[in-house]
Order: sequence, then structure tokens, then C-alpha cells
Amino acid sequence: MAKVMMKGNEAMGLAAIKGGCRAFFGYPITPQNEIPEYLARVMPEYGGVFLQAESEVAAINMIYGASGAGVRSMTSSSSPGIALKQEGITYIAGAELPCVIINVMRGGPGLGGIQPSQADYKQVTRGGGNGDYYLLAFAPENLQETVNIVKEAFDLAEIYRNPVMIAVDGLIGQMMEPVDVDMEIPKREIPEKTWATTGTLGKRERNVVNSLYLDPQALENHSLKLKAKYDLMREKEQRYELVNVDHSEIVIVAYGTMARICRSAMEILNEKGINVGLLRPISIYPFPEKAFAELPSTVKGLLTCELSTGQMIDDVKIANNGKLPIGFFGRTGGMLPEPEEIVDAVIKMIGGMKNE
Amino acid sequence: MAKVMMKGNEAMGLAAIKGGCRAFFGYPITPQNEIPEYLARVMPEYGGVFLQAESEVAAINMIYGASGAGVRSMTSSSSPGIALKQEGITYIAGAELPCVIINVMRGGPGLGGIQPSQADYKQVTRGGGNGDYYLLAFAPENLQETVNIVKEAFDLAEIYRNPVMIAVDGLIGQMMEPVDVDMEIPKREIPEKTWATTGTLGKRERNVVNSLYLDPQALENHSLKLKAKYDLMREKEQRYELVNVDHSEIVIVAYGTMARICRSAMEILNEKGINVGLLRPISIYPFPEKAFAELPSTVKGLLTCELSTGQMIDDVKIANNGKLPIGFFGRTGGMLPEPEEIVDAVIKMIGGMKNE
Amino acid sequence: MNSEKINCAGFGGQGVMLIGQLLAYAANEEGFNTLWYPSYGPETRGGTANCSVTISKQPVNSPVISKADSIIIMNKPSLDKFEDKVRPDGKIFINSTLVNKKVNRSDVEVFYIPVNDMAAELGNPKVANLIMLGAYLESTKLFEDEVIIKLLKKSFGENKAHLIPINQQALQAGRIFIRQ
Amino acid sequence: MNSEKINCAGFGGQGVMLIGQLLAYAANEEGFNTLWYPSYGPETRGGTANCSVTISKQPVNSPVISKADSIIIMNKPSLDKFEDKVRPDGKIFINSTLVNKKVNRSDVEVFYIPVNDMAAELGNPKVANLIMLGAYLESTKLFEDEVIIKLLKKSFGENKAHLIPINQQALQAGRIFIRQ
Amino acid sequence: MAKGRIEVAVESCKGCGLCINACPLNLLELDTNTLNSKGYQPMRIHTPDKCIGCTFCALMCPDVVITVERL
Amino acid sequence: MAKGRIEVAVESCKGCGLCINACPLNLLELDTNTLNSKGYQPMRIHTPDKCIGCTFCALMCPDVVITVERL
Amino acid sequence: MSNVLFKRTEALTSKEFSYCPGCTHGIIHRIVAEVLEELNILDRTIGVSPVGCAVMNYEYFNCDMQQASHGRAPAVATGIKRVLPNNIVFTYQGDGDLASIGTAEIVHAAHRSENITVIFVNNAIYGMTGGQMAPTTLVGQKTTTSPTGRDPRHSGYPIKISEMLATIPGATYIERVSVHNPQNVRKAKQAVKRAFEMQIQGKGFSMVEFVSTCPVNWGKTPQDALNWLVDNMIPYYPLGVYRQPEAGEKNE
Amino acid sequence: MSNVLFKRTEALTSKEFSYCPGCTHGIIHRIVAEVLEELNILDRTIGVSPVGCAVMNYEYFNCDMQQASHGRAPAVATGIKRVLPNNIVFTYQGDGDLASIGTAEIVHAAHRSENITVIFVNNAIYGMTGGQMAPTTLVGQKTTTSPTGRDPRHSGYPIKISEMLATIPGATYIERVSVHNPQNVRKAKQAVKRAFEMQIQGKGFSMVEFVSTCPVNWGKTPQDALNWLVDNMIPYYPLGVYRQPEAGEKNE
Ligand SMILES: Cc1ncc(C[n+]2csc(CCOP(=O)(O)OP(=O)(O)O)c2C)c(N)n1
Ligand SMILES: Cc1ncc(C[n+]2csc(CCOP(=O)(O)OP(=O)(O)O)c2C)c(N)n1
Ligand code: SF4
Ligand code: SF4
Ligand code: SF4
Ligand code: SF4
Ligand code: SF4
Ligand code: SF4
Ligand SMILES: [Mg+2]
Ligand SMILES: [Mg+2]
Repeated sequence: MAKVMMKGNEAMGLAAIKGGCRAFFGYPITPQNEIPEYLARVMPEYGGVFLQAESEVAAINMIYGASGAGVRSMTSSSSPGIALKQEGITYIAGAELPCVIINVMRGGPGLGGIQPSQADYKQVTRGGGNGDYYLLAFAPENLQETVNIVKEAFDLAEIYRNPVMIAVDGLIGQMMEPVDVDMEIPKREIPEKTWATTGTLGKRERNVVNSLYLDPQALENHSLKLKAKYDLMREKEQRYELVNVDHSEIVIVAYGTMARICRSAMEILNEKGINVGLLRPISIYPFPEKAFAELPSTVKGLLTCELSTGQMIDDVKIANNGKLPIGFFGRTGGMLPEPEEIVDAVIKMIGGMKNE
Repeated sequence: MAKVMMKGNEAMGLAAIKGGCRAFFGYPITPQNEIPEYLARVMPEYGGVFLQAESEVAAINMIYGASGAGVRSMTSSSSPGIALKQEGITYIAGAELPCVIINVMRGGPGLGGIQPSQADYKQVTRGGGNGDYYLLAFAPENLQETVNIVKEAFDLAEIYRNPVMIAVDGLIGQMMEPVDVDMEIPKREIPEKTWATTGTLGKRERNVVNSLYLDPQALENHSLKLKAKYDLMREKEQRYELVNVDHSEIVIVAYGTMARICRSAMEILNEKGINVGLLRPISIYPFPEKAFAELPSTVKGLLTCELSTGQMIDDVKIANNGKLPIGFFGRTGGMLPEPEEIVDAVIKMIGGMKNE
Repeated sequence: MNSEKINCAGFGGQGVMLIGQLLAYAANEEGFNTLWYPSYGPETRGGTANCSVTISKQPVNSPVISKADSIIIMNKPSLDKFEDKVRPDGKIFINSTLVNKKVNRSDVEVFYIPVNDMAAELGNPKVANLIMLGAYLESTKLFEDEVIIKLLKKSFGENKAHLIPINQQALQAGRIFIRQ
Repeated sequence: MNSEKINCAGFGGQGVMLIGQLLAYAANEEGFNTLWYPSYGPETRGGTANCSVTISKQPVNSPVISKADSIIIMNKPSLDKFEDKVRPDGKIFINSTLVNKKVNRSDVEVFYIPVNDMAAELGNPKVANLIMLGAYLESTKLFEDEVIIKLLKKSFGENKAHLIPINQQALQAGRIFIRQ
Repeated sequence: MAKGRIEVAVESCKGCGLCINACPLNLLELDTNTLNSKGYQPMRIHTPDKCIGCTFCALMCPDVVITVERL
Repeated sequence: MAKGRIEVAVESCKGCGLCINACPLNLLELDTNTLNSKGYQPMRIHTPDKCIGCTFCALMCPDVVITVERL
Repeated sequence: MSNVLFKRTEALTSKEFSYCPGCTHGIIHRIVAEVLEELNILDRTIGVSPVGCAVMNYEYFNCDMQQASHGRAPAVATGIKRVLPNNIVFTYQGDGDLASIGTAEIVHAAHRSENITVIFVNNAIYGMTGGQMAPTTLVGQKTTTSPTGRDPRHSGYPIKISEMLATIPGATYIERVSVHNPQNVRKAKQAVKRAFEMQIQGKGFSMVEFVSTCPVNWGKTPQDALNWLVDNMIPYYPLGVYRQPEAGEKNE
Repeated sequence: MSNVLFKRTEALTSKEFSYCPGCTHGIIHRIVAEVLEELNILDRTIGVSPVGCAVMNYEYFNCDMQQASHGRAPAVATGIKRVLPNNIVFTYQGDGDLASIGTAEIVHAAHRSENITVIFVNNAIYGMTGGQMAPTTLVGQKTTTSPTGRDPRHSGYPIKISEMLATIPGATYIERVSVHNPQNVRKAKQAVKRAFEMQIQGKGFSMVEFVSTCPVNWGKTPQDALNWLVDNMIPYYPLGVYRQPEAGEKNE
């Protein structure tokens, strides 16, 4: 199919429907409002449920109910709204329910601002709920990738019985780009939802959706079961793109809109004869540690670039494990750097390394 | 003063009052209930405010109001209750208000269980709210240390104008130990609260408590100001204890109740002639990276021990920066290991290192 | 053209977003890569609204436009804000009905087009933005009017089909102004 | 004594927590390091309640008692749960009124004390726990009754001061039972 | 003479006594000689002959341990 | 003749027109020849002589840009 | 052959309740279960457990169950019912759960007239956490967080949830009942049945509020607790129907 | 010399409002500010800003202000008032803020009879976020999330907050007003004055609900919006006093 121009938020809404989503519960917040607004219009055509909840807290708990009832469901919000969902999210992870959560990130902390940001990296990848759990989390950089990942997310959520978060900065939500929402995604075997509470109809044992284990040994066993799942994700779901890393002295680590800006910076650097690579995490949980192992020995330093004061850099440090020096460039609060700023940061880093 | 036997939760309540706390807002949750129950009885004697809020969300927002009005205030909760407070906490951090938050940790994720746990390490140290912010976070191991830190926390919160979280596992909240609540704490210069909203009384410009910065440049400036504060914390507030690290081959990294269990394990190991050290983080944000620099070159490996499936280990990896091999031992869900289990883990780790 | 980066700015309600969107849609129709991106949020209320469009034969990387090739300025505050953001030898298209100021820079090509007055003449004050678009298209030779009209037809649907001719006239009026 | 680790277990309402607390308070009074720690939460409802006490000349490290020196068992489910948790040569104190089972192990010293019956004889069924405490203290020679009575006086206050004598008798009854 | 008969799942009874108060004929009591494995003195009927099978005891039993039959 | 006089902070007026409807004497209108720096056509009084100083216009002005004086 | 007049309903599992002796939660469970059985809807019912003493009732009701986070059972039920409109969905919630932390969720379930049934157990206290004050705690009542008794100058007067929800147009059926004696137990069951019938008929939001006891945290024997309930709770929380649909209507 | 009949109150800062042309938020701000000035309490007042179009009114009211998270203004105000009982504390909240996400907080501020004053601006829509449906959106009203008009079968009937809160014993004073013409503006100011007087006298929770407009998201001119309000909002949300203390009492 030909690519059509769509706004990021609307494309995510449509992608969800194409991914089988038939229940959306959300609450208004800028800059993601076009997701619910789009689904309010379109979901009824697909026989699905659109409901505006009374709050983010209610919305995520409606997701718990609907997912528990076996229906592919999604909520979306933006930074402070995601903070409010944390208890609901840890419940969903604890009860091993699939669902998709979109975070169209804006500046923080607190009410912050409404301009694009990546300052929720830790909120997304470390969880803000209690207990030993993780979300499968993706941070695409353009609308085609976003749409594909939203669609896949519903499969992955069911395969792992775990919430999947898609974290995009506000710019990706607000921008328009050509996109093909019908692009094929990998076919996966989806396990039957034998656990869903749909009424026994006298045909099976009753199902219980639950995260409570009063016996500590039972809770430990449950946690270890979850951990095995996260370990499997780590093994199977690391996604990343390596661009031009061969023969590069410096590799930029960046995702989402920041990665795009870095690509433009790389072009400028290339013109200046400076060969710079890009390691672009697509999954941010699991963090693509494997990508770091693939870096050639020509690489002498990593420059982490984020739309935050430095959050992913912790994961870079862990993946790098002391091997290479790590630099940082960040803008935050909704400020988007011009590619030239990154050019400068790279040149400065090279200079610093030379002086050492 | 002679030490008196107090239950951990009650000792924290009294310590708060001794630290100048005059407003408590909270909501019941096991295993921290004795904190509000104690303060319901005792706070009125000190002319302070005790109020049970309608929810954790309301409680943390009452704290915002009371702290913003210049009064030393505290809330306490346990794991899922802290998850609900995340939005409120990022607001408090964003508005640069001081306050103290106690998390008496229980097993998770979700409703989980009510037995002691350290599985909120990431919830506590990474925040679960949006944006670039951190809490100053402490994780004491016994009641005397807990009481001292609770008292200091009110000073530190005002010095940094930042929320301070004290994270103890449920056991510390529930146990009784001898404690001197009047032990001296360091005297610090406390800045005047010129920012508090107490009514202008016609005497000063009006004050505004706020975390909204619609102009991205203003929000970035604000975030950088916050970051400078966190950098200062990193420099000044790293706290830790090093036990018997000289001549040790293995150093255990553990905090809270887990550290105590490890101490018992160290005694057993010592009897077996195995010299093991302990690096005990007391501040968990900032993580005591300095302690790792102090380790002697005899140390050949680190064993991270946690009451979780492995959360602090990320900070250990960052601090270690690839220098030493890192092992892990964890119990979770409310399971407390016997010292012998740690002994075994240490011996296994030594064996593994020998075989390499 | 290898690539063209445009900023459009004006009051909310002047239709600057539409100018940008039409350019982006047209670019997609014509097989270019493109990215449209609005400033958004409450500051659009009363203040200025603006959007950026990148059109390129290569994949679009940075959505952020450091230096635009062209800027379209529908009101005075926008000129103040964007004057510096156009590259040397770039183009500035100014709604001279509302902007009674001249551009300070001498390294750019400036077009002063009284689009509000012209729209009033055409009998529909709302098409000022289409006049501006026509002027821009004429100057840059980016797309033909047909592409734009096709897109408008699609978006207007049957309900608003009667508005097509006036929009067509508006585009033309803009082109004619530039040609003269 | 260098260190003593005790588990007390029974039904909620049998006063096992109090036994443990009195031991811990007494230890503090007598200048020992000590740590008391309850099992807590809803499972105490109806089920068994228990607590652990460590008393030591050294600082108390692990609050977790792997192998207790002594266990105090007030009901049958608690015996099943804790029988294995005492060290070889340790002591088990059993409320034989409610526990009609014998201990399987032969490497421990066991005391069967019908504390409920004895309390009934004393005329107050609620002091069964204090009889047990008396027995324990007599056997381990840990503290004198005076320390315990002083603590009880403080905690009872004036309202309940009249209960001191019966508690004193209970402690004594427990001691006498062991001596015999 | 009895019109009804009750059966009590003694091991599950918690000795709360609500049934005792509910019985219009005052036929029920706690069995002070027994302690079930949960530690409760379970309910017993002291005069089974008089039971009229009104089910009041069962309606009030929070632990649903009483069965009532018509004789 | 006028009993009242109004003053409008023209640069702050948003041309909403609520004052126009509120004036019992219909003295107010939007100044279609002017555009303030915010891009609005501000309100003006076309017949100041008739103003009775009733303050209705000011009471309805959401941007509090009208001052009314008694003459 | 003898005839069974009363036996344990099969809508309850065989698992013993974890409630304290004499706690009326048990009676209420039985009533709800019997209604599910009698209306023949058990096999298409999905219940939602609260956080509170009844947290584990997913082990007691013999149907599909979801355990909800504290106070959010109405939101969870909404999620279920919206995607499975032909199933029967109920929540079971305490007063801490429903009248405190979950206020927004219950109000908006009623507001949207979610076609669910709510069993609201008001025992004027936080039972599970050990007896803290609830919004429904009576004036003067001592709890662990109102140690000198609830003082209206500090904490206001107890909130009356049925009365409050009855003002909401979407609240189709609301009744307050008690189980302090067999007569009231029977009435209460009728109320629960009517509430579920509303749902079966698609009439929207229904709720039955039980004034209930917490002998342990009230510090009373089970029977004294019932007596206290009659003397103190019922006068402040009068029993009765607070809202019902007018003939033929869905709601207002 | 001439006499000033009306001038901008000094209880407003000189900062221009960011509201859309003709939005009644501005009128309400002025009313509140004038009351603070006239009651001579401005210098001991602490206002609490909501999340909504009025989020930045901490820049408009010329007194100490706190900006609260969405819906939690009553909790923030509670925190302030409890520690500074002699100050005057008010919240200013929209219908998304108060009637949706903040339901629990407003209900419990009323329940505890917090001695604060709430200014509730009900414009039947989420203004700031671009016109989504609110719980107060009228039946049939089109919004971005009810594109075919609010359908009561899907979303229930609009909630009436003043009526609901009036059932709460601790709600001392509740009145609903409108500012669609100068007469009603004057009445509204009287209501706001009475509400703050309640607080000054320590009588507990007071709230004034304004039915208000959102010309931009209603898609109407400012005057048409006021007319629509008179024709549609007021009939469903009748103006008047919903609760006031009986002589001499604090509350029920
Ligand atoms: C978010 C959260 N807050 C608090 C708790 C702790 N908690 C468990 S049960 C409960 C309330 C119980 O009271 P109620 O709803 O009245 O039920 P009852 O036990 O009285 O039947 C609370 C506050 C929790 N588990 N989760
Ligand atoms: C936690 C959270 N959720 C959602 C939002 C987004 N948001 C901003 S304003 C608003 C509601 C505005 O509606 P209302 O309260 O009616 O005020 P109005 O703008 O209509 O005056 C919302 C949902 C937010 N900032 N924070
Ligand atoms: S059935 Fe009636 S008469 Fe028989 S024991 Fe029960 S309550 Fe008494
Ligand atoms: S009501 Fe039931 S549980 Fe209580 S005593 Fe009677 S039979 Fe036993
Ligand atoms: S004061 Fe009265 S008469 Fe004068 S302009 Fe204003 S509304 Fe009209
Ligand atoms: S009401 Fe005020 S803002 Fe509106 S037109 Fe009149 S003066 Fe201008
Ligand atoms: S604590 Fe109270 S409500 Fe909970 S089970 Fe026990 S008696 Fe019932
Ligand atoms: S969006 Fe609506 S409520 Fe908000 S300022 Fe504009 S008109 Fe007023
Ligand atoms: Mg309760
Ligand atoms: Mg609104």
C-alpha cells in the first residue's frame, strides 16, 4: 500500500486497531490527545470499546479488567499521567496480563511542560511501581517504525503476558510523516488465553486474575517466574540499529527523535571528514547490550545523546562495563538541539580524548 | 539517655517529631501502620497535625500543600502505596519542596505480599515519576541508624529543597530494638524558607509554589538547576560503611536487613577462615560510588546481596565500572535468607573465581 | 530541488498549519520524503502558531529545522521570532497586510504580499493562507496547483466542495502576485 | 549466657507476642543487646502467631533465627511448624494442655507444661503465657521475676495494677513446675 | 418430635456464637469441652429434639458450616 | 450629557464582544479598523456621550480591561 | 427420606473463609453466592475482589474472579463489563476501599451507569490493616487512628455513600441492608437479588450497601458487635431503598 | 474631580490573562479577586491553582499561590489549611479537574469539612486539552471524545456536583451561579463573598460552582456561548443555594 500522511498520534491509534486492539481506556493529556480522539471516532467502526476514564488511575485499572477478560487493550498518556498509572502497571505485571501502554513523553518533572522530551527513560525502563518487574519497552524513531512496533506490541504482550510500553517523545506524537499502516509484521505464534476471566460457562475450571501471594515462598516463586520471563526477553527482544559504526572512532548512542537529530549531525560530520557511528536502541527494556558487543575495536568512545539531563546513560554504562569512555550530550525540558550542537559535542569529545 | 525498646515504626514516628515534623498525612497500609497510629496519638501533644487522608494520592498532595506552607511534613506508606504517590513526588521535586517520605517495603509486584522486601530499590532510587529528578534516599540497617536518619532527613530536605525518602524493609518497621531517640545528629545551617506560601501579610512579594514551565528554555534551566543539586548531593551525601574490607578477597554489597544477615554470614565465614568484607550503602541515592574507589586491591570480587531479584546490582555495576566480577545473591517476596545461604553464595563465588 | 525546509508562522486561526500540511501532503503525493511538525500546546492560544515542513529526496532525519530555506510569516510577532531562522539566500514570504515592518536582513529574498487585503478583494477573508501558499509555490516552483486542489477536494468532501473554486482563485492570486 | 535465640508461637490471642516482648524488654533492662521481631499480617488472623527474640552480649546482626536455642510452643500447629527450627541440644517448651503430641526429636530437651490447666487452677485463664514464661526463665535462668514484674507494672499502669499479683503467681507456678 | 436436624462442620466452626443467639429455641451452645484444630470451641446443639428446622442458625453462620434438614 | 466615561486598555482587549452585548445603551462596538498587537480588533465606544456609567460592560469584560468613571 | 432445608451453596468453593470469628463478611459472601446460584448466572459471572479483609474472596466465590487494586474495583469491573457486556460482573468492596480511596471510581461507575453490581460492605473501619478510622467511622468511635474517638471537628461527620450516590442520575438501584438477624439476612438477600436482576435486565448501576461488623477491631464479641451495629450504625445509616428505577426506565 | 466606578482590582496582578477571547474564566477571576480585596484577606490568602486552562492563575491572583497536580487542589488546600489554620485558603478548579480526576479529593474535603473555599468552574468540557468530554458534558454535546454527541447509554447522564456534595454533612455552603449577564455576575460575587465569609467564620467547607463557557471548544462566539449556556446548561444545572448552615451551626 502507498504511504499516507498521518499524525503520529493518529497513526498509533490506527496501528493499535490493526494490531487487534479492541478496547481503549484513557484520559486526556497533551501531547497525546489525538490518540483517544482518533479512537473515539474510529474504534466503534471496528466494534471495539472506547471509553474515556475519570482519571489515569481508573484507565489503567480498566485495562487490567479488560485485559484480564482476554481482550487486547491499550491506554495512552503522557509523563505525569504515566506516573499515576504506576500502581496499576505493577498490578498488571504482577498478574501477568498483556496490554499496551503508550507514553508520549513531555518535559518534567511535575507538571513540567508539554514539549517533547525523553526524560521519562527511567520511569519507563525501571518502572515506578513496587516489586521485581519490568515492562517490555520500545522507543521508535519514526512513524513507520512506531506503527510497526505498536502492532507487534499486542503480540509480544500476549506472548510474554506482560505489559508493553511504547515511549515516544511528543514530537513523534505530533508530527506527520508518510506511513504504511498495513506493512507486514513478523507472524508469531500467540498462545491461547486460557487464563482469561470470561465466565467459566461450565466448561472449565474458574480463572483468577491476581497478584497477591501472602505466602512469601509463593511470592518468591512467582517473582522468579517473572524474572525468567525478563531473562528471556533480554535474550530475545533486544532491538537496535547500528549505523556506520565500522571504522568510526566515536559512536553516538541515541534513540527516538534524538537519534534522528544525530543522524543529521552525522551527515555534517561526514562532510567534515569525521566518521561517526550510531548505536540506536529500539528496545529500551531490554536494553540492547548485545549491540555494544558488536562494536568494532576502532571505536574509541561513546557519546550518549538524550533529551534529558542523562538517564539512558546508566544503561550505557552498564552495557559498556568500563570498556570505553562515555560522553554525554543532553537537552531537556522540551528543548530540541540543532544537529550542529551534536556536531560540536562530538568534536569536543574527540578533542578531549586526544588530549588524554 | 538510656536506650529504650521501640518498634521500628513507632521509633520512626517519634524520630520524625524530634526532627521537627509537625504535619503527617498518610493512609493505612501494612507493614507501616504503626507510624500513623503512633502519630495519631502523639502528634497532638506536640501541637502538630495528624490527618489520615482519603488515599495515598491525597496524602502526598497534602504534603505538597503543607511543605509549601513551610511546615516540616512527612508521609509514610509501603510499596504499592508509594507507587500511587509517584505523581505527587515528582511534583514536590519539581516545585523544590522539602519533605520526608518513609517507604516500609513489602513484597511485590502489584499487591504482592506484606513480608519484608527490598524490591522497591528502583522505585525509590530512579523515581517512578516523570522527568529529570531524584530523591535523596537512605536505607538504614538498624533502629538507631534509622532514627538518626529520619531526624536528619528533615534538615537535609530543607537544605536541598528536595524530598528525602527513607526506605526500610518491613522487618525494620516491625521489629523492636533498643534505641536512643535523642542521640545528637549533626548540626547544619538550615536556610530560611523564604519561598513558603504563608500569606504575604503585606510584608513581602508573593510566593508561588509551582512546577510548571511552559517555556522549554525555562524548563531546561530549571532542570539544570535541579541537576546541579543532585550533583552536589552526589558529592556531599554519599554515605556508606566499609566493614572488614582490608585483606578481603570478596566484598559483599548489601544494605538494610540484608546487610545484617550478611554480617552474621561474615562471622560464620570468618570462623571458616574466609575473610569477607562488607560495603554497606546507607545512602542509596546518591549511590556511594566513592566506597568502591576505597576498596583495596586485594578485593577480587563483589557479591551483591539483596532482598529482591536484583535491583541495586545495576548501581553496583555502574560504580564498579567493569573492574571486578560481580556476583549476585537474592531472596525476594518476603523470604529472608538464613546467614548460611549467604555463606554458601560466597563460597560458591570464590570457587567460581578460582576455576576461571 | 533536493530538499526544502519551511517554517510557517502566524496567529492561531490564520491557517498557517494548513499551509504546512498541504505542502507535506503534496510532497508525499509527489513521492518525496516529508515531515510536518507543529508547535503545539496552550501557548498557541492567542500567541503565535507555527509549523515546520521538511521535504526531501533523501529520508528526513532531524525534524528540527536549524535554518529554514523559506519562512512564511503571517503576522508581526512571527517575523520577530523567525527572521533569524532562515538561511542566507533563503526566502521570506510576508503577509504585508498585517506586518508593517520590513525585514532587517539583506542576505535573503523577501516577498511582501498583502494576503489579507487580497483575500478581502476575493470576497473571502479566510483564503489569505491559500494566497500565501500560491505565492510560495510560484516562487519555489515546488508543486502545481492541481496537486493542492486534489488534496483540498479530498479533505473538504462533498459538504464543502463549493469552496474549491475560491481556493483555486486564491492560489492563482498568490501566483500572479509573485509573477508580477 | 553469651546469646539466646527464642521463637514463641501459638494462636493469636494466646499472648505469645507478649512473652517475646517481655524477654526483649528485660534483656534491654539488663544491658543486653536484643531484637524482637513478630510475624505480622493477616495470616495471624485465626492462624498461628509467632515472634523471634534474640538476646546477646554482642550487637545483634541477623534478625533471622536459623536455629533457635529455645522455642515456646503454645498450640499444635506451631509445634508442627517450629519443631525443626530448634538447634540440637536446644529446648522446647510445650503447652501440653493444647498440644497432645510428643516431640519427635531426641536431640533436644523438651518440657511439657500444661499451662492452660495451670492457669485455670490459678483462676485466670489469661495468664497461661506468664506461666510459660516462668517455666522458660526457670529453665534458662535468664532473668529474675522482679525484672518481669517491674516491666509489667510499667505497662499495666494504675488501671491494671490489681493484676500484678496473679501474674506474679503465674511466673512462680511456671518456675515451680520446672523445678519439680 | 424434632422437625429439623442440623449438622455442624465442627472443624470449620469458629465458635463465634452468632448461631446461638439466632436460634429461637435456644438450642445451641459452644462445646466448652472441645477445641477444634483451629483452636476454637465449636458449636453444638444441646437439645436436638426440639429443633424446628427454621434455619435461622444457618442463616446467621458467617462460616456457612451448618446444614439443616427437614425430618 | 454623559454620566459615565469608560476607558479601554486597547492593547489588552481581545475583541470578544461581551461588553458590547452587556451595554444597555448599545454604545459599544469592535473597532474594525484597528488590530492590536495581539491580532484582535479592540472594542471602542461609538457614542461616549450617552454612557451612563452603569459598569455593565466592565462587569462582563473577561480581561478586566475597562475602567468606568462617574462624571 | 430427609429434605435439605439449608446447605452450603455450590457458588462458594469449599475453601474456608479467613475471616475472624463472627465477622459478617461471611454472611454476605453466602448471600451473594446464593443469589448467583439461584439466578443461574454463576457460570457467566466475573467477580472483582477488593483490597481489604475480603481481598482473598477470589478463593471463595466459585466463579471467575479478578483481584483489583485498592479502591479500583469499579474501574476493573468497568473494563471487564465493557468488553464482555453479556457477562455478569460484580465488585465486592469494603468502606475503606469504596468510600475512601475508591471514591472517584465508584462515583464514576455510577455516573456512567456501568451495568455492574456493587456489594458494599460498610463496617465503619479498616478491618484488614488493623482498625484505622474510615470515612464511615461513627462520631466518637475509637480506632487506632482516632484514639480518642472520631471528632467531627477534626475529621468531619461520617459520609453516607448510598445517600450520596443516589443523587447521581446513572445510579439505577441502591439499597442499604443489614444482616444482624435472620429476618434482615433474608431482606438483604432480596436486595442483592434485585440488584443482580437490574444488571441482567441491562438497567445500569446497582449497589447494595451492607452495614456490617468488625468484631475484632471494634473490640467486641461477635454478638455484641451486632448489637452495637443495631444501636449505633443503623440509626446513622438507615436501611432502605435509596434509589430504584421508575417503571420501564433505564435510569433518569 | 471624577469618581471611579469600576477599576481593575489590585487583587489581580497586572499580568494579562492567557484565556481565549470571551472566556468566562476571566470574569470569575475578577470576582474572586475583588472579594479577596473587599474582605481584606488578600495578604493572608493562599490560592491553589488547578491543572486546566486556569493552571497559570498563580500569575494572576495577587497573593501567595500553589499550583496543584490535576484534581488534587482540595488535598493541597487541606495540607495548607491544616498547618496554617488562620490563613485563608481557596482552590480554583475546572470540571475535568474537580468532577473527574479529583472526585475523591473534593468529596473528602467536603466530608472532613475542610475550612476552605472552592471555586468550581464548570464549562462542561476539558478546555485546556482541546475539548474532550467531561463528566459534566451535556447529553448530545459534541466533543473531541464524544464526536457524535454525548450518548447517555455510553457515558451516562452528566454529573451534578453541587447536588451530590450537598448530601455530605460537612459541606457547609454550596451555591451554583452563572456569569452570563451583569445581574448574574453581581449575584455570583455575593455567593463568593458568602463562601469566603463562611471560611473566615470557621464554618467549614464552602464551594461556589460557576456554570461557565468555553467558546473555543464549544465552537461558538463568546456571546453565542453565553446564550447556549443560558439555554442548555442552566436548565440542567439549576442556579441556587444547595446547602447553607442553619443558624448558629457549624454544619449538620
Ligand atoms: C494502595 C493501597 N493502599 C493501602 C493498602 C492497605 N490496605 C489493605 S486493606 C485496606 C483497607 C481495608 O478496609 P476496608 O476497605 O474497609 O475493608 P475491611 O477490611 O474493613 O473489610 C488498606 C488500606 C493497600 N493494600 N493498597
Ligand atoms: C495527571 C494529569 N492528567 C491529565 C492532564 C492533562 N490536562 C491538563 S488540563 C486538563 C483538564 C482541563 O479541564 P478542566 O478541568 O475542565 O479545565 P478547563 O480547561 O476546562 O478550564 C487535563 C486533563 C494533566 N496535566 N495531568
Ligand atoms: S434450625 Fe432453627 S431451631 Fe434448629 S437449631 Fe437452627 S435455629 Fe435452632
Ligand atoms: S455461627 Fe457458625 S461459626 Fe459461629 S459458632 Fe455457630 S456454627 Fe460456629
Ligand atoms: S458603563 Fe454602561 S453605558 Fe457606559 S459603556 Fe459601559 S455598559 Fe455602556
Ligand atoms: S469585553 Fe473586554 S476584552 Fe471583550 S471586547 Fe469588550 S473590552 Fe475587549
Ligand atoms: S478484621 Fe474485622 S472485618 Fe476483617 S475479618 Fe476480622 S472481623 Fe472481619
Ligand atoms: S479553551 Fe475554553 S476554557 Fe480554556 S481559555 Fe479557551 S475558551 Fe476558556
Ligand atoms: Mg471496612
Ligand atoms: Mg472544563
